[in-house]
Amino acid sequence: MATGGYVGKILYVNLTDGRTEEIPTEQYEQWGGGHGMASALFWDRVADKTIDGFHPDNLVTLMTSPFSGTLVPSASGRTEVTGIGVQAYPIAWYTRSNMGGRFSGELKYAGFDGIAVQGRAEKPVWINIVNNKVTIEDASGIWGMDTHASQERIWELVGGADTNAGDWQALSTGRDSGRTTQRPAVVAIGPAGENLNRNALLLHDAGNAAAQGGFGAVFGSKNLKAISVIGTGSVPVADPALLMDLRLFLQEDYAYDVDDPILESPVPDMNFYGIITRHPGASPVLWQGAGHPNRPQGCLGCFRACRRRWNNGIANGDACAESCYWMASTDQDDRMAATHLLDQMGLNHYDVKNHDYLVALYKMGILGPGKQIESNLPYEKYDKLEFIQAYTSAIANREDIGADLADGIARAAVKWGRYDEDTTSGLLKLPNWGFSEHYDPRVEVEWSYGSILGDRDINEHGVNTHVHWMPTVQGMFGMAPLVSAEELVTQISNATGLPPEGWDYSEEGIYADPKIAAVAWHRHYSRFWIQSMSMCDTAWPNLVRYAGPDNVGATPTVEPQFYKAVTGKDLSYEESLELGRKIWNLDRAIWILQGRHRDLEVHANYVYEVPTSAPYPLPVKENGEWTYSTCLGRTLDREKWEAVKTRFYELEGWDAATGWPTRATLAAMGLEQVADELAAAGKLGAEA
Amino acid sequence: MSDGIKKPLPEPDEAMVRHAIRELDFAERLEVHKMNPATGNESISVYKFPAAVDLIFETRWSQVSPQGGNHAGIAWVDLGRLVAWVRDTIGDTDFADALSASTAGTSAYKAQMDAMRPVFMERIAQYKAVLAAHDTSEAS
Amino acid sequence: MGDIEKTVAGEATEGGLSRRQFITGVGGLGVGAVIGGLFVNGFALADDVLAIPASGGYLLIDQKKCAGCQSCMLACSLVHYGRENTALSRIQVTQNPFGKFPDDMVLDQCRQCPYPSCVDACPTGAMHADPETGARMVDEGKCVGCERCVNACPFTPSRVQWNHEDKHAQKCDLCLESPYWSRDGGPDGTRACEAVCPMKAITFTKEIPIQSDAGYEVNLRNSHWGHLGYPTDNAGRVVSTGSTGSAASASH
Amino acid sequence: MRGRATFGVAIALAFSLALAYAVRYAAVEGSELLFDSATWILWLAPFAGMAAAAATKRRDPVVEGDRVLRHDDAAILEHWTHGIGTAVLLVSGIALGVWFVPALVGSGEPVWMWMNVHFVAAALFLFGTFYYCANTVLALKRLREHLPTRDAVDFTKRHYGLLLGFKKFSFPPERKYFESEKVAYLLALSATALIVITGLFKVAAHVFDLPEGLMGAMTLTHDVATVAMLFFLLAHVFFAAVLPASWPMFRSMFTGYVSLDHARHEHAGWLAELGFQETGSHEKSAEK
Repeated sequence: MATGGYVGKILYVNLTDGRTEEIPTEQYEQWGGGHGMASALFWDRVADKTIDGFHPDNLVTLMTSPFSGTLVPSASGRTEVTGIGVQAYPIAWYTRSNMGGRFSGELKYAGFDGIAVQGRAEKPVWINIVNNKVTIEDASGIWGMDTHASQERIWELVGGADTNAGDWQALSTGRDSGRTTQRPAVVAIGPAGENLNRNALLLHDAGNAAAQGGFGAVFGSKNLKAISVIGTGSVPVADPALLMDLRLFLQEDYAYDVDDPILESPVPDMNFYGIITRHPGASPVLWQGAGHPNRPQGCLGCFRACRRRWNNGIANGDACAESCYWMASTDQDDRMAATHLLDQMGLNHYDVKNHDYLVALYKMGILGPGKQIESNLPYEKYDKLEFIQAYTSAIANREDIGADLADGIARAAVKWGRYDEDTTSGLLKLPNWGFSEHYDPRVEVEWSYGSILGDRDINEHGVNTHVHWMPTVQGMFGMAPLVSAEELVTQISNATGLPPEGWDYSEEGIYADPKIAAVAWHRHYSRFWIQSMSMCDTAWPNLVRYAGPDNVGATPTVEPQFYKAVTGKDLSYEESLELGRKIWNLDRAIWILQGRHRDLEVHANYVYEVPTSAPYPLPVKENGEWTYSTCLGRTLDREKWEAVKTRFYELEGWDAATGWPTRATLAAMGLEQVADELAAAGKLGAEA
Repeated sequence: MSDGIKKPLPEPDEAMVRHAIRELDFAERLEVHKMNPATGNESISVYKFPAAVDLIFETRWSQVSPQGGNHAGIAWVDLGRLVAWVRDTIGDTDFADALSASTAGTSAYKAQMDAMRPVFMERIAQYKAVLAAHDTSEAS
Repeated sequence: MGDIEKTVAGEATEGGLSRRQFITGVGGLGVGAVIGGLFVNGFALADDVLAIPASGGYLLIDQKKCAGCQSCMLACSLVHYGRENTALSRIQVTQNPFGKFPDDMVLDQCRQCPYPSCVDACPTGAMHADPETGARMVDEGKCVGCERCVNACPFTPSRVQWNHEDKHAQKCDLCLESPYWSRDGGPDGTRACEAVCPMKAITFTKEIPIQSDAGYEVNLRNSHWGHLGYPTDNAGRVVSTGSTGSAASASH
Repeated sequence: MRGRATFGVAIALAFSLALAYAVRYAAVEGSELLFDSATWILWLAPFAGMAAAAATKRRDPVVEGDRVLRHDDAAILEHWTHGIGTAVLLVSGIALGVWFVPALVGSGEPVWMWMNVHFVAAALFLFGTFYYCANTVLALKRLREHLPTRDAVDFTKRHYGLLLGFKKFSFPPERKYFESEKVAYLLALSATALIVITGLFKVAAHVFDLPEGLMGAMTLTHDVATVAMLFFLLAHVFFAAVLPASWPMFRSMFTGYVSLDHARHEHAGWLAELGFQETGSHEKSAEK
């Protein structure tokens, strides 16, 4: 039993009959939190796991972790979202997404470790949570509003603190219900979610989005416009003094010193270099402070503050991918306006980013007025704000070609009869499950293997930052790498407990056993520490330290220390990986019931047929020597990938023929019940 | 260049400039790789010369400044392909020659960009002059 | 039964008068004493208020440098109460996610006023200035929960709060009494919020700062901050990060 | 009769005036607290109570025709000042938040208003309590009749058993106060003592600089005693006012009298103490 971290209960809401229920957190404590608890809840409460994501029985959860709302750095503010998605192609897997901000903290201050929503309301509603009190409110006045307006309206209704006065606000009449200066933390959907777009997201505050998976549409299908939480309760901490000490130790030894940085960008106002230094505000990488006075902005309890808040109030908090939504224009104001609109409409950049694909089809004479693919958007103005605004609104409102794109780029391409050709030529890069390419699937293989063996583009930057970006950025500036390839893989090897060859990206390395072990480690570490303990993937794992006396990262010693300080429970690094493996297997069981089979785990054709054409630095071991290679002209080999799959399945204890876990494997992790359900469905892996 | 003395580029004629800054077809596009940690390497298709300048040097055709524009990331383009594109697609041989000469002896990508930038700026200035002389408002 | 009656009656008659005199005396004297004592109190209280020493120091926050992560709030609650609760933090960060920099955020820390209305307002002396450090703080046991201090604070939001979980008033004590803080707190030690701020937007001074209704004037942004593309001027309006950035910005 | 009526009206009037004043004070003067600005009234109250007692002439119970004087005016004054004071103290105290129980009132003005109500009630309570104590000291037999005898436990069981309808209990003749009432009386006495002592310390803290630890203990004790007092009051109100069987006595707490029949049935022992004989008693008492 934990003596800290949890606040004791998980909220279950059934929108069909308006019934709410408080599930004791203890029942699911063994899963740690976040994704682990969510998958266990899903397994217990969704009888038929083969249902469609739009089905009322689909269970969508917003989960916190023991770290939520505490001082554990870059782990306090993130919320894990799970449920059957609607985005992945060909099958919309049970999936996950995650958002930053402060929702998870506020949810715990309001008395809940998580929220699980099932059913479908008759008319639009929003869920209002104030200090343990849950009410289902009529959303008729909010339905139709964009994601920003919806939140502002709910702030008024719940009565958050006045915008700039920030006066104390009582949450109920009794003075012992406490007072707060904070606004309610609201997660809302926009028009895209209401219109059941498969690329609709959940937005919280400004720029915090749970986008991949299409959870906005899942909310929409439940007639759920928003969830608002605010509370004045406390989150218990097992060893407060230790938590404070650990936080300061990590911050003082590993964070960017804004007043006197050890490592600073060679060029001023260049976020690009922040990939290495991790300086505040580095994430909206293509945007600058120049001409836009701004501040860095961090999620609750974060010590990196990767976002920014601007003097025009446009695209506040938009860090990461959405800041690259539209690059055909180099006018930063226009770029920001486009991203701002994307947020307001509630669209997932990672799916709708493919407007350049449409422009290509337009240029090819395939798409346009009176063309094979009919569309009347102003494609000739593809580099003008007018175009991107028309395009974005069209998708959100299912107008013009948006009617097709609202079902996601993959399904749209299939409908147009172009999917096979264009994902083979690489004109449309959807390497796995219809998700747009993120990191090169042909060379950075933890990413592409992990994605195809999972449910979505994994989006975990912890390793990628070091193996790819450090040498890339340094090289582009004509500077030597901060650490040699050999030093780098040695450090990562020490931090992960895997052989250095696990980080060899050479033609041979990516198919070798150490790499397969590295991929497994990546899945297990992420499932527990990133997705279940809600640690931010841009800060964790902490593998290498460039600015310090040595290059030693904080992983793997500090994670279990934080866990101990907050929960009071002992958990070794090995045990944490084992727990991650258990969660990973539970997820896989759900996918298998949904139809997952070895035969499906194959990337899009271009990954095997179109060679890389731009430098992509990664450490490689060639002739016994570690170097950074540009990895040009690389493709993935189909046969070798099949062999990798076989060995990966064997390593995980799955049936090599099907990719299904065996009873022995599941039983060893205490998942007999899961084995039974798989057996009942005739989908239990055969023992080797 | 071999003698180390920089020769000014010959004046371009209007027809060539107009041809150079035209909207290109799909087959004529230039692939530029936008490198950023949020989305990895994104290949962006460029359909006109000004856009290429914008992307590669992160500046704006209408606001060409010697220092180049902002520093908001790196757009990588294969230099060989760039020069060939300028020569064949844009159709400006003198410019292409000057570009390939300018990068001699450089290796780091940013160094090559810095070497090519003045050549680009000089040529763009000439383009603008020609267009201005014929009282057009192509620029923007 | 009869015997009871006898004894009762007897006492009543014999001791009655003397007891009555006693009671009368006590009653009368008491009334006199209380009324007399009134004046004494009046003077005593007045002196207490004037005798408040200055605080040993003041927290300074650069509102334009803050990233709004609220780590200071989490640290405050943690070191004082051993639990995480932004409602129990003595420093408050309130922000509008959609706001325009620099007006998107307000930071409210106790100013340790030279003439603390909160101390003045306290009826029991629970709210007091620490004799050694001058930190304005609460003797929780003495607090009768009248919240006059909460009301007396001239700032919005009030820098004094009602601790709804432990039932007493609370305010910033510069970490003087912070049971879960392994470093020394107080004006001569380290303050948890100051130590934890990843943006180094909180600092401490022993000099009484220039005070305005908006707060203390403070700019903690140096050239390294400017190098990241953030404004370093007092108004927070100008980003000077080399000609290149400015050139581009000129076009907007 | 007229005398008692005047008493009652006077008390009620004074009390409601004081309440109105307290509420208005809080509303108008904002955070002004009577506990702070009028502390002296609380110091005065006990002495005033004692002084009043010194000036009071008590009447002993006596049979008057078909009725029996049970409580004289002083007793009624004692009882209601103490009783109403207690009730209002409990209500206002609980509203302000007692022990671990969350407060019912919101921050700011509601707090000040209820604290002032608490103040007025405290003044009344102290007056009543000390008036009673002084009176008792002046006539110890009144204390005696309140103290339980060795029959207490058994009687108490029987008494409440009967009130709650267990017919199997039979009853020996009771005196003025049921043994059950005597037990309750002790509880009330101790709770009252604790509340008065700790309360006065809390009042003192408004004037003197008392150590934090001591005050912490005082506050806790005050709250715990409050909870005890709450239970006593509820039980007392139930058995002495709610249950039909108790109505005659409840009435007597206003009128002072119980009917002779009632006394015969319920307090045979008491009647005996008053030297009442069935035969010719009427004439005897009439001569007085």
